[in-house]
Amino acid sequence: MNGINSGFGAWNPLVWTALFLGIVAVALAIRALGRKDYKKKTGQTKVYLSGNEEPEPEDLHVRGDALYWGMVEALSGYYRRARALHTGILSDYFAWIIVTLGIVFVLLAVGR
Amino acid sequence: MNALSVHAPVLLVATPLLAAFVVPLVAKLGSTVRNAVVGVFTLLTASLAGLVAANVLAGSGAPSVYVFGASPLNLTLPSGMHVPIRILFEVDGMSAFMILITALVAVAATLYSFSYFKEHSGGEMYYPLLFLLLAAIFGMEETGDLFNFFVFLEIAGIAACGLIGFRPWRGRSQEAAFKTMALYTLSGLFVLIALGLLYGQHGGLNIAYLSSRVGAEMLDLVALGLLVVALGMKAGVAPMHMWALDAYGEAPAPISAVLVASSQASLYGLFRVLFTLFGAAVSVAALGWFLIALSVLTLFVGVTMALLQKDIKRLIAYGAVSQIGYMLLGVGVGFTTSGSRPAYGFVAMQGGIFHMVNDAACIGLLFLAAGAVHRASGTRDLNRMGGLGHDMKWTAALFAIGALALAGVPPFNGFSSKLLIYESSFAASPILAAIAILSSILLLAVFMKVFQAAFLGPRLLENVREASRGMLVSMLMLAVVVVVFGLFPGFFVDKLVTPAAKALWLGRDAYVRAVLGG
Amino acid sequence: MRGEMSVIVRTIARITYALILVFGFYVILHGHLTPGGGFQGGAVVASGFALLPVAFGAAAAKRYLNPSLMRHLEEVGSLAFLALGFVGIGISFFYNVLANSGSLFGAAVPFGPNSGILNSAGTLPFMNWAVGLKVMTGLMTIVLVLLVGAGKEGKD
Amino acid sequence: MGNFPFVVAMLLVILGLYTLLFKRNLIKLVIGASLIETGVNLFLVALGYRTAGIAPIYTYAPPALADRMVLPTPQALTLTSIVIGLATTALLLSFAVVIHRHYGTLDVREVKELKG
Repeated sequence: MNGINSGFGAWNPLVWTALFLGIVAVALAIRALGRKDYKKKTGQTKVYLSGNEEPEPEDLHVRGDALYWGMVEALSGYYRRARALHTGILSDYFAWIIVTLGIVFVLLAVGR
Repeated sequence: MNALSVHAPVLLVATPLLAAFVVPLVAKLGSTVRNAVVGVFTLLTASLAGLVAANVLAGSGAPSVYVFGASPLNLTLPSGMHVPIRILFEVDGMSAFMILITALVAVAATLYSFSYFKEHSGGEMYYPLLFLLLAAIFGMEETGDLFNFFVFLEIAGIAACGLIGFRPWRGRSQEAAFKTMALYTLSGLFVLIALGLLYGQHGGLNIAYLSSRVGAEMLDLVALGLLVVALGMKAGVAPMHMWALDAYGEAPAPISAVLVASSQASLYGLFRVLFTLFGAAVSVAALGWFLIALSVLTLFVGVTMALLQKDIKRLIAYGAVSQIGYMLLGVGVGFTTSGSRPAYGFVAMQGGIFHMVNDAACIGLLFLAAGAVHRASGTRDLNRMGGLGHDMKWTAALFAIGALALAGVPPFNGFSSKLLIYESSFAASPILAAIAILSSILLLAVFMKVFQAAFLGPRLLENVREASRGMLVSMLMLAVVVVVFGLFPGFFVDKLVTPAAKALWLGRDAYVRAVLGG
Repeated sequence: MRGEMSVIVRTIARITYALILVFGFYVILHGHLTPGGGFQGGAVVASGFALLPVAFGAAAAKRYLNPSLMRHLEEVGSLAFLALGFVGIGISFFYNVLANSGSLFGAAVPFGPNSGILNSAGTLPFMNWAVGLKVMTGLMTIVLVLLVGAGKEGKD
Repeated sequence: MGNFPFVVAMLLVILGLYTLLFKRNLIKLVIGASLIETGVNLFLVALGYRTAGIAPIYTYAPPALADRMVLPTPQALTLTSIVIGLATTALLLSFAVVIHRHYGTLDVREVKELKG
């Protein structure tokens, strides 16, 4: 009894891990079939950018903010509002609690 | 049973309390002695926690009672009384489960603190506050008396805020501590009003006694509403989650991990109120669906806002808030269906409860790793980090384990509990499962960002050193829990989670009988 | 704030100081018989201590009331309270082993209204003393710490 | 008259909530929290009160009135709550002092470095 059964499906991590390792082994085997005759640190592995100079690696690092820039931009409407709600003002924190309390009271009164 | 295991429930609270008072006295003898004493007391507390849990789980989670000052110690109703008048501890499967979580986090956090606070003074007040916090959390999880619960809740709040604001030279930590303390005070007073209402109605504050008396009268429902909101706030449920971000983000790293356990203890209190205290009296589907709505909101707000953060600890804090959503979703589905009791309701409970331990281990691991990163790089700003993986290989690997587990990537532990939540919430409503899965995917994206920005890429920071051995060992401890719980979920669900879920889902009558007899 | 106050205040403080302390200790000692107890009596004693920095200035008060000694006495008070809880562990935590035992504070009390028997209530009077010690020293520590803050603000 | 203490307690709680929501000075927020606490304490004490009752202490209690004692439990609860309130108020005020040193202000709208 290693896995768990949710009544809808079963999950056995050991089987999954064995399968995963098997697939990794297959992938490594396929990789081993590839060419080995290229030489590292020679012109064969040099980055070629259409003849342009290769930038320094320090300039190429994708910083934290940049990674999901597109996604944040696409959802900018939501994010603008969500940020506006996180004001950091203590009075607003209190207000949220009172509002939630009010909703709970209404629900309990209606649901009774 | 020998004397030690008979008295283990009370010793579990008394030992950290004793440590909190002894440590300042021995701190005069130098930091080595102090650390040795702290270590001994932590191990003692953890083994007592193990003993309590083993005793309860050996009885498959049936509640056991410890009455203070009574002779014999399980005498709940002295001659002729109908109301239990003494303060008592009542430990059942759910309490035992929570105790184990707290003990796990406590050991990791203390071990980590030894290296984390090496160059700072003030340890003679840090460890007492930490022990006070632990004693209060254990007390909340064990007590069978509502007023006692309130007292422990307040002690936990005061100790936690003392620790959040422990570094007064950081202005932001003071801001976080003030906000947190103000909100804790308000929620504590809500709990107190609810206690007053219940006492005025029924003339007792024992949970089991009240559970046999409460009905659906207006004042009882007002008390229920106050308790739900107050405890939900202390657990960090949206839209009352803002304090959690400030507190987790600004507290010292090991304290953030313990604060997660403290929030979970509040969540435990919420479950206790919903299932045990009001389990028979209230079957308000509207409240259940409201809790599910709150949990989905918590999930969604947590993960989406995490994507924006620049500060690594605040980002993880948002992640921690979103995990509270998963637990509440699982248990909320269970609560909503507790009238009809379909099979998937119990699975949802199992998922939500199993996720508590997984969350404590993953989030704890991430906070500790973030603390190590902060220590090594001198900054918490993700935009200024990069390439830390070159010098901090172990930290990077451990962080990756925590992040993948939190995002629910198999075969780590987060996947097992989330699978139970997905499938059972799908049975309740497919939309819930869709949102839960979407949030998991977003969470993976969030931690991809952290990992890429902090650990990958070329070296951007000079003089970065690997975290010290003590920090690594404590992180490794949590990582081992993450992996083992991930690889053998069936064993832990059987032995730990099912008794806990049964204690909530079906155990109300047993809980009441243990005190009132009959 | 830093200096001492007028001779009237100092004289009155000298007279009332002893009275406040005696009253505080009375409240602690009779905690199991009359309203009050360790916390209330300790707070009264601490307010007596707090009279010193007000009347004679912070520096004089600190010579008389050593902050680190206060802090350690507070620890001792808490440890004593916890130890009293452990005394009953043979039966159950906080079990009152001394009550009705005939020893010190062990006199049996008749049920109903009585004229107060000081030598009763078992471990409770000891607990009152432990709590009283903790509260009087703890509150005084707070006052002394706040005095440090006040001094700094004044120099700015 | 019987409900008068409860009305006063409710008023105090509402006044305190008003202070928490609409006052801007951090010290005033602490006062608001204390107001709520006072209201709750009054509520608890009023719960245990009975008309023309005496203190629940047997020492020198008039025997004729011994069955008219007020409930002691709410008083014990109130006492505990007062002690806890003392601790929280002291902690909040000391944080406010340090916040003033760092931020130079006590305006709740300006103490918001932690946002977003």
